[in-house]
Amino acid sequence: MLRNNRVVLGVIGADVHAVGNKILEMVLTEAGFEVINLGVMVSQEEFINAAVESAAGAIWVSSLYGHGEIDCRGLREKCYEAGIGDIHLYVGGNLVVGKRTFDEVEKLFKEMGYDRVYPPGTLPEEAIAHLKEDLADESATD
Amino acid sequence: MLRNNRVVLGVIGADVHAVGNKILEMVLTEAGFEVINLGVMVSQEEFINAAVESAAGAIWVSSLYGHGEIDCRGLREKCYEAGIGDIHLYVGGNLVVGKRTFDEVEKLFKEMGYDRVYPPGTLPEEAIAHLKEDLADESATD
Amino acid sequence: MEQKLQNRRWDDSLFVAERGAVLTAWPTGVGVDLADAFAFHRKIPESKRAHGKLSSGYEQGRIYLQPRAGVALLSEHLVLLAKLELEGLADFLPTTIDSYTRQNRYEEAQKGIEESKLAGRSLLNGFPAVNYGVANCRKIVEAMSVPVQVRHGTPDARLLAEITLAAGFGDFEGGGISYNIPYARDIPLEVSLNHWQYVDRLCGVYAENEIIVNREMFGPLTGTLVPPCVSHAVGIIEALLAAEQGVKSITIGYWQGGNLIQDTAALRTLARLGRRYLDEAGFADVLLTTVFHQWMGGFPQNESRAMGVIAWGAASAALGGANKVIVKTPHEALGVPSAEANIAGLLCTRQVMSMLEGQPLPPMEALQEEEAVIEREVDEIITGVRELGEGDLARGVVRSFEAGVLDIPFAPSRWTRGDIIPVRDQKGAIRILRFGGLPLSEESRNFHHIRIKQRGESEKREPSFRMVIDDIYAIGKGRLVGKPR
Amino acid sequence: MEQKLQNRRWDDSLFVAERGAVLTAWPTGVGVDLADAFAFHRKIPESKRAHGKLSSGYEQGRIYLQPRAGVALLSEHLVLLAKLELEGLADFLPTTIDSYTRQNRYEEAQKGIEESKLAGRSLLNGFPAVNYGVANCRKIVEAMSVPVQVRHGTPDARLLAEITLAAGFGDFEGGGISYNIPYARDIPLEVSLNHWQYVDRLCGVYAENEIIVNREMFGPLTGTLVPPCVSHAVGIIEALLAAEQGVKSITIGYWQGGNLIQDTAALRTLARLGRRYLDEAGFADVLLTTVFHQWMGGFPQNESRAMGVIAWGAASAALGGANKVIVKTPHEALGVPSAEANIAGLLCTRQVMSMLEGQPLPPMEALQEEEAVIEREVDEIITGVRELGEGDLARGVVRSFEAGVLDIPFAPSRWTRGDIIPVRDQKGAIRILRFGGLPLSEESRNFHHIRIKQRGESEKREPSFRMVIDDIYAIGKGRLVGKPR
Ligand code: B12
Ligand code: B12
Repeated sequence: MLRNNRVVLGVIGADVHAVGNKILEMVLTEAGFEVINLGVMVSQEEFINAAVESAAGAIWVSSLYGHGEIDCRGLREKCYEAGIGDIHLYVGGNLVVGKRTFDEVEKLFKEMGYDRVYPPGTLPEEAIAHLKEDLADESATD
Repeated sequence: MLRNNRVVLGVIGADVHAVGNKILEMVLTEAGFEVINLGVMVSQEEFINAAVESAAGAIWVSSLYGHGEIDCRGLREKCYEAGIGDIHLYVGGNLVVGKRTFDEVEKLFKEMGYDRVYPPGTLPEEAIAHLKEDLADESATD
Repeated sequence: MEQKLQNRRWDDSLFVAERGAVLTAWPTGVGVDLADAFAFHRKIPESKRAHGKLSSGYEQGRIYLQPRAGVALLSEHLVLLAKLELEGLADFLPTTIDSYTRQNRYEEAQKGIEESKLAGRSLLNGFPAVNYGVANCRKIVEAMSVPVQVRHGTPDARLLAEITLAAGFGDFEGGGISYNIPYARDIPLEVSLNHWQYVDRLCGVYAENEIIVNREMFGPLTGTLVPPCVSHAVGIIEALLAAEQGVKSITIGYWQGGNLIQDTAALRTLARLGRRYLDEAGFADVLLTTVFHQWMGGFPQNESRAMGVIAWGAASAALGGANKVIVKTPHEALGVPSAEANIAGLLCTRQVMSMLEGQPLPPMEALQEEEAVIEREVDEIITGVRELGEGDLARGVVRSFEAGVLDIPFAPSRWTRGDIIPVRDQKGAIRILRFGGLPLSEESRNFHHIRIKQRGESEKREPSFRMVIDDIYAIGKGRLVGKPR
Repeated sequence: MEQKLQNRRWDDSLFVAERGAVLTAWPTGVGVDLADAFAFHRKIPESKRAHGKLSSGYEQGRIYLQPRAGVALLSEHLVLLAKLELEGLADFLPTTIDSYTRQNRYEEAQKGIEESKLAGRSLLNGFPAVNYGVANCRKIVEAMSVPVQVRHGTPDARLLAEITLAAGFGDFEGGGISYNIPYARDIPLEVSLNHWQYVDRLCGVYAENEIIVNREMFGPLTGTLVPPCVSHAVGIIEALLAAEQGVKSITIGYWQGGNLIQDTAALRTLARLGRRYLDEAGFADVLLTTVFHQWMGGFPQNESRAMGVIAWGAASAALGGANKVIVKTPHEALGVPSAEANIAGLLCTRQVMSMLEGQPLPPMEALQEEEAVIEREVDEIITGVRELGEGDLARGVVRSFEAGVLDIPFAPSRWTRGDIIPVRDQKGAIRILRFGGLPLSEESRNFHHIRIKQRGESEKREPSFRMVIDDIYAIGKGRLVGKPR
């Protein structure tokens, strides 16, 4: 059993890639999560507010259009400020501009405070398995 | 004016690639050379005999199929033995097995005693210009 | 505040009044001077003018190739475009604009420029033309020897158009529908249509000064299973709206769906229908050309597979016929392509296109049927829009999106209902499973129904949203039609 | 010495007598033991048997992919094939034999192995199977999980067949015409036909022991502007000769000419005609499949362009229909491909083929016409061969090549007249400019004449050998039809 099955979902920044977002919502819902889908062009503040309001267990940030490196910076800090510093932060999509090795990208986003970072074309199922683990772990240590 | 306009032409070894050979014969002939075309599957001995017999100014060796590195070795030595040590030896085609840098290949064949070495896809016109130069030089130093 | 939306050529007074606000939205706006712009354009040699090149290509039956490309720093952008021209043999060059500029977030774009300078690589996904201003942008036009087009995705592109046109660009992509619904979330159509009337009117002003700027509509929309009748209707409506404002050269587009017969039928009907609608509306003097986009959906990650998708797009364009092709790259699934990846896409496309020169798909029944279907559907949709507009096409568009008479699947915008559900049939043609409010006749609906049913039967499953998702993933997984898992 | 050539199944006594000499031509020959070979074959799982896989693919309408590959050293060959299977997803694997072995120069092949060991890279253009012998070759068959075929170009492949078949290979390429005329200079057809009767008889013996070895004919011949009627006639004749010796599974081939309609027509008529001729000759029990070779002529050097050629070959195969495709690589113009280049070709092909699954070219007039032309021509040629043979097909072949009734352009062999001159028409279809001794009717000739004339007029030049040379260079320069310089 999961302690918390609420996930805030959205595409950050000025990014309008909507297809993956719609699919993520569907697949997360099918997997038993309650999804608060903010859609596209979501600001960091909107993510934080939604997560606080819903007391969500995780935030799933998508960034497809390349500006992820700029848009995603500082979200973890904002989580701390809002008192949800330990929320699970996942990020995925085409996170940086151009083709770069994923190791490099993963390092960059982990340093920004994201717990899990996914390369382009990740199938949702993979991350959902991690989410179940992460949220289950939590209940175990409670 | 060229002192010698006779060229011995052939595809060396067990190589049967005939198309380029037919075209080279045609283009050399059109450019005013007398072509002794030995066709495909030509042995080193056949090249030497034809060159001696016709007192040719140059031998054009083709190798397309990859065994050039084995087949072409020793031809210059045989030229010396036959008393035509200073004949112009050109070689072209797909000279080695696989894709290797042309610099490497050129060095290899120059060391074998070939005066001019051509990469895959060389258009005949380019080598004909060199041949005219080489055979003209000769008359100048005569 | 906003002037009431109508499909009528803007009064000069209105245009001039609005211009003031547009040009002061960001400091570089003051660099725009129309008289100077016209003078600059007049000195541009014919070979670099989009309209002229399109029109001669149109007559000779040539198919031009164009990549997408743009980076944050001008110096790098110049190097990039020069490579695409010289090594990639591009016939038209792009200047793709970054996403902050597209949302008029010039401050963030500025930050992107600064950070890119520091990082030594582009942190923006395009070239922030507004921030660079007229003089800098002119360097692009001057440095290249083929026409350069502005490609973006900007609901409010008034300032971008002012600056780039003044900088000598002669080709500008976008439209009030196609650069809103797929590219924005909250912007009402009244607003974007109005802003694009401004852009079109600006081009009209250029045209009245003998400078013909080509306007290209963004055919692919969301790039995700959009049925041809929908994108055709949108493109044709945008063309009519642009012509009304005095635009004299228009390109409408379509993207590779993947089924050869449907794609060929779509390309041929797009040209034919577009011409017919323009002529009927009294715009026989407008040059209408078509552009074909290679596969716009999710690409396979593997570069060799991506090259296969690209080449099949090239073949479809050659067999179907178009005036220009927008070329993808083997990096598509991964990130903004390097120059090398872009060149790879261009040369692969070039090779296939020239091998297929003179080999248009010959007449056949299957093609005739598909063409007739698309033509009927487009007519039905545009009739529906006109009815709702009660005599005004622009108003019709707004009301149609409200009613679902126009509707674009998978869009981020809340101004489209998103009620249509498209899905592929067994041969991979894009059909419609749920019609939402689309005003299609019984006959038209039946056609889709039958085709989708065939697939359902052959896959032994009820056509559903699951099937649609399988189709969305399909090309990435190496197929056109999504397999049941 | 040579037994008088006749198209009649060999007597056992003759076969046994000749076998002795064959197996002692090189030391490894003694390793061949038929009883042991049959036992080994019987243990091979169904999924690794070429005949079984071809026949189930045939029924399901699948198109298989197969690369070419072979290197001098066994250990490297195993690694190479494993990569092509696992990363390239090849359905059939090859073992391409080196050129010394093809000319029975086993000593030179041995030297090649030694030098390759020293150099640490392959100095041979293929795998010298004879030198390795039965036990080593079995390692290849054992290590892979898909069928492995022997691909070569050997006029006298008797020992190669004995060794590789005994090693468990179940698929063997070649024929007395297609592995002589394009692959040798001096070997008379009587000799090569006789040697290939031996190979076919050997397969017959296997078949009589319930081991069905597939025999594939080499359709592309010289890979240079060969008109479909010529290669079809050759392939069908080779199939008939093989069936006579007891072969039960035959693949005949055709290579991409580049014009979609001609290629589709050629693929469809190849299957139809081949079946008809086999049935009429009483071989209804022989499985007949077709193989399509991607572009076999000179390739462009640029790898992205090469990928375009490859993808267009893939599309043509899918639109036309075939049972197997032989895949080229982006290294084609440069040298024997690396594993990576081969994988690139395979994945690109795979992507296009599966995108086009279920999209065969629909019926149309242009296709019907082209099919009718090819069918008539092939019938005319085979009738001519039969007439010259006075009741014996093998004899007919020999006399036909003497008379030019069969003739292959651009071949190295002096046993073909080389009087045919092929050239492309305006749409890129391969037509015949000079017919030499080809027994084509007035009607057939006229068709070629008209098509070539159209091209001459449009290019404003007399069709000539210059035009042919332009066509030979064309693909390398990025076109299908050679432009006047
Ligand atoms: C379709 C598409 C579009 C459509 C989008 C329509 C729409 N509104 O949705 C249009 C044409 C409008 C478009 C526009 C643009 N696009 Co775009 N687009 C694509 C494309 C081809 C497919 C995206 C898609 O729908 N894929 C299918 C879905 C199902 O997959 P997905 O989006 O990847 O999402 C899945 C996974 O990534 C994962 N996932 C995503 N987020 C997360 C988060 C978490 C936590 C997890 C676990 C998983 C996860 O799960 C999702 C579901 O399976 C991609 C390239 C590609 N992938 O092939 C480019 C691409 C994303 N676009 C790109 C760009 C740059 C743009 C533009 C800026 C234009 C330009 N310069 O070319 C604009 C951006 C506009 C804007 N402001 O955002 C770039 C981004 C480059 C980079 N990162 O370096 C890409 C990669 C193309 C490229 N190589 O240049 N685009
Ligand atoms: C057609 C072809 C065949 C046909 C040949 C028919 C025939 N009998 O002529 C067939 C199918 C029979 C064939 C067989 C084989 N081929 Co082959 N073939 C080709 C192909 C596709 C085109 C060759 C051609 O005709 N080109 C057109 C002519 C006009 O160009 P050209 O031959 O290059 O010649 C021009 C220039 O090179 C230059 N030139 C040539 N010689 C010289 C010499 C001088 C002095 C100068 C100045 C210029 C010059 O001028 C010529 C005229 O423009 C090439 C790959 C390619 N190029 O795309 C492979 C290729 C040559 N073949 C190759 C191989 C390996 C073989 C085989 C061993 C089979 C195999 N393992 O795949 C057999 C060899 C049989 C044998 N014993 O020789 C390899 C060679 C590999 C290497 N060097 O690393 C190649 C490169 C393909 C590859 N990448 O694997 N082949």
